[in-house]
Amino acid sequence: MKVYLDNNATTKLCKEAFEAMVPYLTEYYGNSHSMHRFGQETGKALREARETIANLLKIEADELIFTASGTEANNIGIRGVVRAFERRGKHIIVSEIEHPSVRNTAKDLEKLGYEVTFLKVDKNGLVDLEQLKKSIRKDTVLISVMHANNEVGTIQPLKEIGQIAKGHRILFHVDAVQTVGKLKFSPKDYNIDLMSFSAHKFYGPKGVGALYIKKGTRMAKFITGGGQEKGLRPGTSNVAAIVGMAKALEVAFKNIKEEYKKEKELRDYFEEKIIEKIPEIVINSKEVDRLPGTSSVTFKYLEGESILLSLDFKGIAVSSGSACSSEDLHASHVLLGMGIEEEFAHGTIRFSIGRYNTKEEIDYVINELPPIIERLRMMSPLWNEFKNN
Amino acid sequence: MKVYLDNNATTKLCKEAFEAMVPYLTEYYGNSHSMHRFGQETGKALREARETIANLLKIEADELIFTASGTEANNIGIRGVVRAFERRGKHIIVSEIEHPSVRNTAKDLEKLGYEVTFLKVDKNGLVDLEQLKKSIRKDTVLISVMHANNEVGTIQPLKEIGQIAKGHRILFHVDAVQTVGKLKFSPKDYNIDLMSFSAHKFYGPKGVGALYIKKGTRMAKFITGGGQEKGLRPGTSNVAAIVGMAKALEVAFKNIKEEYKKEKELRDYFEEKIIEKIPEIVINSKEVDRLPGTSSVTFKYLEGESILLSLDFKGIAVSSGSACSSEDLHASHVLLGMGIEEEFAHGTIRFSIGRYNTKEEIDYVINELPPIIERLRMMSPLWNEFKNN
Amino acid sequence: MQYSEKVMDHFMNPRNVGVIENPDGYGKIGNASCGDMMEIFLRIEDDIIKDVKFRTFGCASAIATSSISTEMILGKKVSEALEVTNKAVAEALDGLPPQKMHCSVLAEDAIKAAIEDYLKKKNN
Ligand SMILES: Cc1ncc(COP(=O)(O)O)c(C=O)c1O
Ligand SMILES: Cc1ncc(COP(=O)(O)O)c(C=O)c1O
Ligand code: FES
Ligand code: FES
Repeated sequence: MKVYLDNNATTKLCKEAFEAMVPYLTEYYGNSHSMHRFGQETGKALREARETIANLLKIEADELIFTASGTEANNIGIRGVVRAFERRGKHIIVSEIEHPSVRNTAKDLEKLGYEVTFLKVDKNGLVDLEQLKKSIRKDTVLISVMHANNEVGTIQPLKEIGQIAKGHRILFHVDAVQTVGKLKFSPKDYNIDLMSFSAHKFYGPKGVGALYIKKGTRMAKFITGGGQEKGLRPGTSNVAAIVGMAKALEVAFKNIKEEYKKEKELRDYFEEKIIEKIPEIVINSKEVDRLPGTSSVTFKYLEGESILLSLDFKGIAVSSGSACSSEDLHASHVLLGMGIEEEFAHGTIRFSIGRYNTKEEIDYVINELPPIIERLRMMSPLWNEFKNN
Repeated sequence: MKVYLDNNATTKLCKEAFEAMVPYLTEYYGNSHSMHRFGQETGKALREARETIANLLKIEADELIFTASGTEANNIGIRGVVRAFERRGKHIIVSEIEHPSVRNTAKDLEKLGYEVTFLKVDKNGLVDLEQLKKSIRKDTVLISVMHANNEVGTIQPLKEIGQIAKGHRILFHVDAVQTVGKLKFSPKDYNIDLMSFSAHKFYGPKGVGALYIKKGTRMAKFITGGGQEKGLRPGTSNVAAIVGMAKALEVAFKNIKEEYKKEKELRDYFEEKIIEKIPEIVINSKEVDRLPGTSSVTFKYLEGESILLSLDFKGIAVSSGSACSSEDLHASHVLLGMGIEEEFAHGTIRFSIGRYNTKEEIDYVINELPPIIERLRMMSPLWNEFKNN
Repeated sequence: MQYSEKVMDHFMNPRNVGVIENPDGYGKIGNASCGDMMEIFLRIEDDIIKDVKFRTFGCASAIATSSISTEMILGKKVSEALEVTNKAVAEALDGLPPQKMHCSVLAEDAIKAAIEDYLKKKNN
């Protein structure tokens, strides 16, 4: 059996989106900014896709620019406003557990002469609103906090953060890559000025994302070129992918509540069973509002890569917070930021359930997982030390 | 009849590339950087695509990073090196007729404290090598000159420029968006350090480009995030598009010489005929080495948008150098840079022939064009003034 | 990143996992917070390694290098075992991904530590 439980990394393109894309990969290929009919055909598709997404998110079409990814949306959004607001101040606030596309952008801004406050999170990954308030300075121009964390699923109190930002007339950027298409909300609900999202997280194509920019927000250009996307994201428009994104979001919104419920039930069932069957594990962020399909499990005294590969051998795809499976050999900054000891961060596995997972698949994982953990623990000197004490 | 003569703007995705992409839009969707099998399937495809392109361009796979567009490749390349070499100097040289993705990047660098020399071109759009040599300073770190111009097709003397750059130990960036897949060459032929290209110009998909970075070239990060593409172009890899790009380039190289010959014959035939049939026109850059399918024609005493739309009415798609059909209402800086008077720049139309055009289509255009020009000129006070003198 | 078949084999079916009661040589190397730790148990007669067992906490590469290195020293003289390098271990596995080479040092160091322990005991 093949069981894909890495839906927070990327999802399978849904059939509806694929079918919507095909005409723009075959028949209609004109540059959507050209005046001729070939361009008008794709120009119309581009306009309609923008309107579809805007309607679903209850924003105006004019407030949306398409990008090539969530990463690019984060870069354009954050770098665009800090440069535009340079004269007002050079201090920004970001949470400690942001995705690398925000975190490394903030770190790069430090090198470029900006000051960054990294907001601490508690053991469930929630930012501390009191620390946020205390961190605000006269020269603070931007607060950037992700909606839901990709590793543990923790959902941040955006409403409260948005109110704080608004009260201080500070811009508020949200990396909503993990929530758009999974939770039903509008950036208008939370006083968000800029919001990034990415199609491949909600069964749309890879290579396309978007940035919501609240009307009237001053932006400097980050990437420069022609006039596409208000000059903020130049380059020939990738109409096929944009059409696919709009269709995928439409499909996601159609059953958004049922889907939420289904994923949560599967996830809760999974957690209940493995807690029953496997000793010495911790479910991270279990006490707080989380993404419905995300389960971050720490298997104490084990290293994640070995769990990941053993599961893969059984056809089960997951991801790990271990340093050993990361490119830079550092343990996940998210888990460490939540105060999880390094030793345990290594043994943390993310199971992320998505639309196409079934109860049968989850049962399969529930059966395969315990012997894998047992086998690896038998080999682990740490486990044996623990057992002997 | 529908005749697409806007192949320099974008091309139709070839069937081979589309078919190569489909499995990665349906069956194989794992994140190519994940360790599990779903990721290994796409990881392998990514590796193979990189190798295919590297082989065709006679470079190493390791010297290629994938981007989302030619625009992005230009930004990452130029901004990456100028930042990395900031300490050595802050002067760069770019030609006067670059694509906006290079030109506006250079202009933005001026705002950021760099100095830019814009190299003049002659009436055929060729850069002046003597001026280039004179422009070089102790603190010059980069020369950026496009391979072929998108509006008029002029091919620059890259060999000579590359030698000059090398002689002064200055980095050499080339925007080869209009030539990769059309001309057979390797960046190694011209001492190029950085070279940008884009799949949708050679019958590959939109939304994917690449940057060649010669081994050992120091680069700063422009866009920040995860570790993909050596950390220089982070974001979940768009494997389907990358696979399509590789296939498209493979197909393009298969018949590259025949294709060149065919396009050139059609283009020369077209020009011969319209010169015969239409008075007071100028074929731009006719005297120099040009892209085989590009024909830039100035119809004196006319405005381009009206020609473009009249042609479109007959199903013929072209583009115009007129201010009236540009977003910023400026006439083409390329044509102006070549010394073409503003009045005539307005009346300039680009016909760009591509792989799928036939002689029959060209004959159709040759027939439809003269009455259109005549009709519009009848209406033009400039034309009537000219006639009466 | 991809492992060779041999790495996967030694990872999925590691040889000589376990403990030896009252070993003649015992070594423990590594640090849990770095994500790797290995312990190795030796039974030695007449300077020949008669039995070897290990336990490892770490990635697939750490476990596979532990496994194969125990095979490589079993039946060898102590002096020969000391000559097993991490490079030889990696080669025996048909190579390791570059970022995983460091894991192979773990096995080499653990063997050295166990043999040192043995030599110390012997000399006392
Ligand atoms: C010479 C040149 N450079 C760069 C680009 C930008 O390429 P892309 O549309 O892929 O960003 C184009 C085409 O639009 C071009 O013709
Ligand atoms: C929270 C979050 N932000 C940003 C990204 C980056 O998105 P993309 O891969 O589209 O660049 C991801 C996913 O990788 C994510 O989970
Ligand atoms: S034990 Fe961490 S990388 Fe091998
Ligand atoms: S005449 Fe209307 S825009 Fe130029």
